Amino acid sequence: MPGITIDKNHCKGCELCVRACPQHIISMSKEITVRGYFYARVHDPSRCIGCRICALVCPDVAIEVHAHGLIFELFEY
Amino acid sequence: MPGITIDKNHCKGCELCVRACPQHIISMSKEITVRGYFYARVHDPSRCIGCRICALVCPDVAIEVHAHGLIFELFEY
Amino acid sequence: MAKVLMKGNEAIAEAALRAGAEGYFCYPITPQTEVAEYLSKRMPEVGGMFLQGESELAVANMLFGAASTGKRVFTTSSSPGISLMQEAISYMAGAELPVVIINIMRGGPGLGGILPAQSDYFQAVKGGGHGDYRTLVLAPSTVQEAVDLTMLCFYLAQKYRNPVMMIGDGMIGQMMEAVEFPESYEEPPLPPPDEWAATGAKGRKARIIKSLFLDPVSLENNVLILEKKYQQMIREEVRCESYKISAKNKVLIVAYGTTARICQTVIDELEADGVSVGLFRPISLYPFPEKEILKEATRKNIKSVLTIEMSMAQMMEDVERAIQGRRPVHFYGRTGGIVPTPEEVKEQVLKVLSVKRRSTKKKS
Amino acid sequence: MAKVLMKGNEAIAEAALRAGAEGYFCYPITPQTEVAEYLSKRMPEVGGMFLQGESELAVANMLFGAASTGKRVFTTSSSPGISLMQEAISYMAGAELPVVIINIMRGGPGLGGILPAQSDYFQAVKGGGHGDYRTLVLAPSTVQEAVDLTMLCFYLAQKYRNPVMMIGDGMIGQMMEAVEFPESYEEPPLPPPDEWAATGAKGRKARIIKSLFLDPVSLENNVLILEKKYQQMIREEVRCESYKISAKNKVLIVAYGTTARICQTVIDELEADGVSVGLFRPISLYPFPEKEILKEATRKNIKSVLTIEMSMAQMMEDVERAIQGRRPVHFYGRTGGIVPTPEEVKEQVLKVLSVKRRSTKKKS
Amino acid sequence: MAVDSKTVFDRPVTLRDVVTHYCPGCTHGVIHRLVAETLDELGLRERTCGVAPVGCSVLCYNYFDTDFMEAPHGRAPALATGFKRMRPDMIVFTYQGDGDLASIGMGEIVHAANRGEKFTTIFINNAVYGMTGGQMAPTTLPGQITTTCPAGRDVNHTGEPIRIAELLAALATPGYIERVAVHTPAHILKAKKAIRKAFTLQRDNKCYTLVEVLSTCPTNWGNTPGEAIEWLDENMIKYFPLGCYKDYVEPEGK
Amino acid sequence: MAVDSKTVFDRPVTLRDVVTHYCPGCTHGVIHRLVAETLDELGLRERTCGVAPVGCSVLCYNYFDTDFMEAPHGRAPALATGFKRMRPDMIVFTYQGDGDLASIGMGEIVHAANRGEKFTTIFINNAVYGMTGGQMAPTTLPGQITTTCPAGRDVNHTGEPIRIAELLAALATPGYIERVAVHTPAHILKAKKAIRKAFTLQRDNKCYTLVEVLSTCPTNWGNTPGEAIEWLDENMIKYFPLGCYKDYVEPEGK
Amino acid sequence: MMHQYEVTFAGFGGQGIMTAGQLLAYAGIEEDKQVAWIPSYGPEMRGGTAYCTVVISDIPIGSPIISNPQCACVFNRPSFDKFTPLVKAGGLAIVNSSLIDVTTDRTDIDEILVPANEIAMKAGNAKAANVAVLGAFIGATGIVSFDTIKRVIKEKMARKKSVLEINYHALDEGRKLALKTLGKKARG
Amino acid sequence: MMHQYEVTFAGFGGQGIMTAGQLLAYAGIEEDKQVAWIPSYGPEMRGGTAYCTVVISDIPIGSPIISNPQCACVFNRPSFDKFTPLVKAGGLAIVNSSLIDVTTDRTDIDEILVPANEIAMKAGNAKAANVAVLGAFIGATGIVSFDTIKRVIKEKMARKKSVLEINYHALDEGRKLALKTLGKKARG
Ligand SMILES: Cc1ncc(C[n+]2csc(CCOP(=O)(O)OP(=O)(O)O)c2C)c(N)n1
Ligand SMILES: Cc1ncc(C[n+]2csc(CCOP(=O)(O)OP(=O)(O)O)c2C)c(N)n1
Ligand code: SF4
Ligand code: SF4
Ligand code: SF4
Ligand code: SF4
Ligand code: SF4
Ligand code: SF4
Ligand SMILES: [Mg+2]
Ligand SMILES: [Mg+2]
Repeated sequence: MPGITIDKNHCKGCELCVRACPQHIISMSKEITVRGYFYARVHDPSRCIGCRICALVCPDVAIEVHAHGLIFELFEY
Repeated sequence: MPGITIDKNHCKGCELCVRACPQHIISMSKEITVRGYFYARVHDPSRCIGCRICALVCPDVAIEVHAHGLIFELFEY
Repeated sequence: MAKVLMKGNEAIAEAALRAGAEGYFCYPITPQTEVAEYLSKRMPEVGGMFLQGESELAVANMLFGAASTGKRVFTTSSSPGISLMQEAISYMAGAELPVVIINIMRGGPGLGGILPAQSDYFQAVKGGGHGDYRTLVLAPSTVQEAVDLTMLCFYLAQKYRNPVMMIGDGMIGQMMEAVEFPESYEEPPLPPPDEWAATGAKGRKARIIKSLFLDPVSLENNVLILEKKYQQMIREEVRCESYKISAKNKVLIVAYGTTARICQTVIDELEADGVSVGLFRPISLYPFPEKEILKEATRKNIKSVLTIEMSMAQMMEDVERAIQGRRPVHFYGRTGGIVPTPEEVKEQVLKVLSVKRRSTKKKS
Repeated sequence: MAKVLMKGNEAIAEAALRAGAEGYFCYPITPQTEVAEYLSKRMPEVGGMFLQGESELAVANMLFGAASTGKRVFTTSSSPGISLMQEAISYMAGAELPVVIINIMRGGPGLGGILPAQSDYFQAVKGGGHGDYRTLVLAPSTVQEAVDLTMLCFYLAQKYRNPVMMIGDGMIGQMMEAVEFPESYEEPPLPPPDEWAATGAKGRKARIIKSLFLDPVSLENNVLILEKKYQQMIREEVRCESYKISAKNKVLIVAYGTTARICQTVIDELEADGVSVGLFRPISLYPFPEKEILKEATRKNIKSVLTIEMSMAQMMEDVERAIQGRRPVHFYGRTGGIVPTPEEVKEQVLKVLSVKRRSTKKKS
Repeated sequence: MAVDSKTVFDRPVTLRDVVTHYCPGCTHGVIHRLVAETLDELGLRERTCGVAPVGCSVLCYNYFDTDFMEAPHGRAPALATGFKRMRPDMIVFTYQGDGDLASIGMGEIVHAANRGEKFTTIFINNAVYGMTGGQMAPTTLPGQITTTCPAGRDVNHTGEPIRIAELLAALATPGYIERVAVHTPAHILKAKKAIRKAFTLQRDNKCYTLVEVLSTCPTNWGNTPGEAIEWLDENMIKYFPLGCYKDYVEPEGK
Repeated sequence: MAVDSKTVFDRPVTLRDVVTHYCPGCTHGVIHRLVAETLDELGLRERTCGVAPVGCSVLCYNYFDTDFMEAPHGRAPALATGFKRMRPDMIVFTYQGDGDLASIGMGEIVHAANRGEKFTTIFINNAVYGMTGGQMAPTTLPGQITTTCPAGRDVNHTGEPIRIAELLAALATPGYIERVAVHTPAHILKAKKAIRKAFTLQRDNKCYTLVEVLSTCPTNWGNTPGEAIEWLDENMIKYFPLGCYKDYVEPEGK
Repeated sequence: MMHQYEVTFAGFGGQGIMTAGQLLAYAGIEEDKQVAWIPSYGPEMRGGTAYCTVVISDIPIGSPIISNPQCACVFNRPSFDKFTPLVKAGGLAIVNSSLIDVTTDRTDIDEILVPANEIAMKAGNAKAANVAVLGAFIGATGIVSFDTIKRVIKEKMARKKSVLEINYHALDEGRKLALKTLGKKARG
Repeated sequence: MMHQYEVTFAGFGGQGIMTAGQLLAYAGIEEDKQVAWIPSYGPEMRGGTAYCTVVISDIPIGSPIISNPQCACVFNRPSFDKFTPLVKAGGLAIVNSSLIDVTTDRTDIDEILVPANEIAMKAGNAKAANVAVLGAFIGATGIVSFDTIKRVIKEKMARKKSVLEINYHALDEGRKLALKTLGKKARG
């Protein structure tokens, strides 16, 4: 099962991943980071397809994507 | 009858007028100017057609062209 | 006019307009970009020309062209940008053009930082460009003075037909103080620009605005013409101010710009502690108030002179030269964007006082 | 090696190669273009890089990049071209890069002329760029010395990791004299460049070559690191020479470069006339031989110091500072491409001798 | 055997694990990652030297784990030239903003490109001077408001925006020049390809290479990161069409 | 009545009656005359200010009977910009060589052209640095020998010659840009037309105008004036095709 | 006899820090005092701390470098950490307790806790938090009069009636809180 | 006892002025003297006058500025007008009489008329005019030996035998003329 990890420390709350996720499973937390940002988190991890789109658009490289076994090769990267 | 005057004082002896005159009536004198150049002069003034080509190519604006009455409008200038 | 609260940069911009500036050419750089931003709105309102150039190099040369029309024009920049203007400044001095260049200095060398510094003293005062020329250099220490000197710059530029620089540190540009603009702006009479500017060869001989003199006799002659103006500046344009200078002073502080204000605070505090210290503040850095400093420094009770700068002993050299070995000259400076606090300056004064006699060279 | 007759410019070019220069970046300008022309042939022969850049501004920045590799690189130019390099020089000083910059000075300001001058003294010695930095400055007075100092420049640049300038006037560049190149070139050991250069982050941490320090404490710290080097230069790199300095001297002449040679002739002639005059010739202009001048100038019999320049009293300021008011300091200079003749200098010496005591400021 | 968990997207080695100073949503960060990934993939990190500009990316030397030089404003191409000429075996890239490259550094970029210097330029076009607080850039769009054109850029006063890819493509010296964007995943993928191609051509010592990247500046455009992406898509691409403007062609007989 | 003798070709009033310092056969002189004639014909002399470059034509202020400024090397377009912005009612032209304009002054010319500054540039392309004694220029032809490329220009080392007309024509701002030559009478006539068109457009406040003129440098090319003309014809025109690269188009609704 | 008063306003960018200082400076001018407003323009990371210092004085202002102000108005935690320790002994800290959940352990200064964000929200606009703190500051120190600051707010900031009301309200809440904390009686 | 000798060569560009001076300077070095060759690189109009000065000395050379040389070798009329008056009293002028149809009216210097162009033509190459004058100069002054100058000509200028012969010939003609004019006996 694919999944992502968002590094709260790097996240600046730009919401670009939220906009981009085709599964609409990322949203912003109500909490603030030490740097004063609301950070992104996955509210429905089970629906993640591991497409890596969120990671691609994240300007702060805050997102890591994992896959188990065969991964969905949406694009060559 | 058309004709030209070459100002010996301006002439630097580049021979561009000599090369350009369609009537081949300009040549270089054997004398040297105060600036140390052999200067151009017309050796057969009677054949001048007043075409102004010599004056056009002279980089030192040493040539004046005169015409009498109707002049031969080789080109609009 | 009533007092208004203004940022130094904006006050300078407004003062230039009041002094009749009709053209402003600029390139953004911290900490002076507010001048450009302010004038991008205001210049068109007064029918003047605002143009952001492609670089400071281009801007300085645009000034060259613009000043050749006889109109009042200026630019503002900060340290690295001013370095890029050196060739053009040398040219404009050689061609005797009246331009005003304002440097809101930041820490260097290189890209350095953006905080206040005074480390472009040498560049401004000795001339960073090539050849024998000088720029008249003024240094304000308050926003109000920045206004007054900006206006004066435009007058002096015309009077001497020479580039005039004002150097303020980032603090002057960024802080807000109350300023008052004169109701109306008046100047002593000046030769009308159409006596020398390029205005078209109509009914007169064509004019050439240039610094090229291939014949060395002519070139030397041009330099001597400039030199004559510089000698006149030395006679007529020395400006300085003193603070609590008295017969009781044991130490004379020399400082300009923001540093001088800090020293005032120090002097007040020391006075309260019973230590008498005077401040000599050069306002014109070129011409440098040599005689005036010498006079104040050689008062009977003065033991030492202490130069305070936000740079590494640059003005210090001129102070030493002025003092001619007649008093020990000490130096204390911070640099790279650090503004010295009154506390540390005070400490230096006390240190200088506790030391009997030091070499004039040693940096305290 | 046998003596060869060489033009100063070509001798400088050859000397640079002998000192291990592997990269030369240039832009043509009279009176130094022969360096470029010579190296356009010779550099490829020795496997080095010759590149004509698009401008002096670009060239100075190419040097910046080239020096960052740790290799020995240099440029040559003349006055206006050097003005265009000021920003980059400030950056390279800030980033501690070893580069050699040679200025074959011509008359200024502006486009000026192309004949010999020394009017870029201030620019070279005080620093024409922004911020607190210095360049080490050497000034040869013969073609042979131009060779020797060029080679020294490369060593000093590496030793201090700082821009080093050599300033010669057009005369040095254009005249031919006999020169001898050392059979083999040796230098004291230096830290290997791969300890600091950008050579790729293989097996070590990545290196950053920069002058930006946004935090003012770091920036001040960088300036203090530089200052430490400059203090070391002051201790170790003062170079000067004297000619016929003796207890009998009534006047001490201070002059450098071509001017110093002229003064030698004057001194010889005056000696023949029974007038004893000594010459002090600074070879390093920064660090300036302050102590040395003071010592020579305060010999008992010396009445006056006379500074001779091909510029308007620029070095004069450093001489005055060095002398600390202990002798009157006179000045005589020609400028704009005029090289003073021995006759006129002689006249000045006699004039100075006939005047009892003059203000230190008056230009004679 | 259990199915292993595999990381399929991670921070490239060449990109240091530090928080950048860029504003939230600024796509400078995306471009950094693409460059770093490329250096990883091509194995070039250890022999690369970057050249930082003056602009918001002035501190990029803190983010890339390669040697770096910090250039005077606009002069990165000259530094890169000097460096690469002395060390042709190394990989050199400049990372420059539009103020840096297209305004003050115009002379240097045109000449470096024209000499065919064998380094790579990553050119970040965000239509504004980011670092100094949003002044007009040569690439500012007609009508776009900035702090030095408060009434919007008037092309009668300051001319049309400069299209760098098109301009440099007009030079005869061989080179590779492409314009890309990084505002959507699909564009990011294309941008990555272009950047990889540029570095590959450099590695193979072929030609000068430049990738112009349309990038956002939410802070100075005065919008949110999401709005900035839309603004770029709707306005910038129209004026700065994406695509390859000059492709490297192997000389005949080589 | 006798037939009157009439002078049909004479020195233009705007060209002072002095002997120039140019070498014999150098076509700088021809170009001077064309500019002077144009100013005469359009009646602009009294409200013109020229900008002299650094180059062989540095002294051109001695030849034109108009006001003049002498610019730092390469910066004439910046001076012209400053001047014209303050005095839009005057006519301003820069006269620049290829070293001046295409090398050191690249940034200034691109930006002046791109801002649409309403002055005229007469750009003299003679494929060499004339004044300093024949060094390589950005326009030096491949294989051409100069004192700084003694083995001939190697395009692998210094790139292809820069074609200024083509390069500037790639800018979007309206302008008029034409390349002409002055080595034959016919070319001279065309050159005159282009120069006249440029000044006319300026007079009518239309756009930036530049005429690139291919010119000879017998001294540094190392040939006679006649040979120089042939060399230009055979070599330069091939590389620098003549013609109009950008024509001014009246904006619609104007 | 008061000669000179220095106060630093500090917080995140966007919290109206600079404006608060400027309003105070304007008020100083209105009352014919010498003023200086000194911003931080240093290398802030975006989202970092911004601050400004206002000096109000009866005599010309010397050093614009204020190492130890008499008062610090801190709007967020980093500012609290940085500036509260710098306050002169006998001085004052005004703390935005909406975002700062600690209090100073200094015993040599006064501390006023102002839930500025809440006050602003209640007044009708989150942006008025800075004015709430300003109200507390003026209430506590009386450096300028409330009449003056109200006039300045009207002239420089809030020409719209509704906005003005909100700000006046926030100002007053701040003032009251300060007086209560310090046990003073409300003036004007 | 000769310490230092200065000679100026002057003429149109293209007359081999600079080369003549350089050959002499090389010869000086060969004979272990101190030499300096100082060109004019001033703002010449093309076709104007070019000149160089050579200083040959037993001791290190001071000023490279020679206002009054001991000898002027002038190749054209403008040079004659400019330099003959500058020659030191007791000095020498060598005048290319092929192009200069006047003679000096100074009585305090010697004058040698050398029809250099004709000599060169006769020797076989118009370009050798400079060497003819050089020959006259060395013949008249003996500053360097003919052996040396011949070796230098061979090394630096004329590797081809035929060219060498022409130059040697011109050199010798110049020398003879000088000796004849000054009434000296031919050496080496
Ligand atoms: C010589 C010089 N001029 C000006 C500056 C100020 N400056 C710093 S960054 C910058 C503009 C940067 O804009 P851009 O290149 O577009 O980069 P961005 O910040 O948009 O990424 C300027 C003008 C400087 N540091 N040096
Ligand atoms: C800053 C600066 N760099 C270099 C020079 C020297 N310089 C004078 S003219 C010239 C080249 C001129 O060539 P070009 O522009 O092609 O004109 P041309 O002489 O061929 O007509 C150069 C490099 C200078 N005067 N100033
Ligand atoms: S990997 Fe794809 S599906 Fe999963 S969170 Fe990211 S964008 Fe959404
Ligand atoms: S894109 Fe990255 S920085 Fe932006 S909200 Fe998502 S995780 Fe955070
Ligand atoms: S006018 Fe024509 S025909 Fe007459 S001389 Fe000139 S070129 Fe020859
Ligand atoms: S073209 Fe002019 S300068 Fe040349 S030879 Fe003829 S008249 Fe003389
Ligand atoms: S100012 Fe603009 S370009 Fe700079 S970091 Fe912020 S968003 Fe990015
Ligand atoms: S050097 Fe060339 S360009 Fe210059 S005047 Fe002579 S021929 Fe003309
Ligand atoms: Mg940008
Ligand atoms: Mg040219």
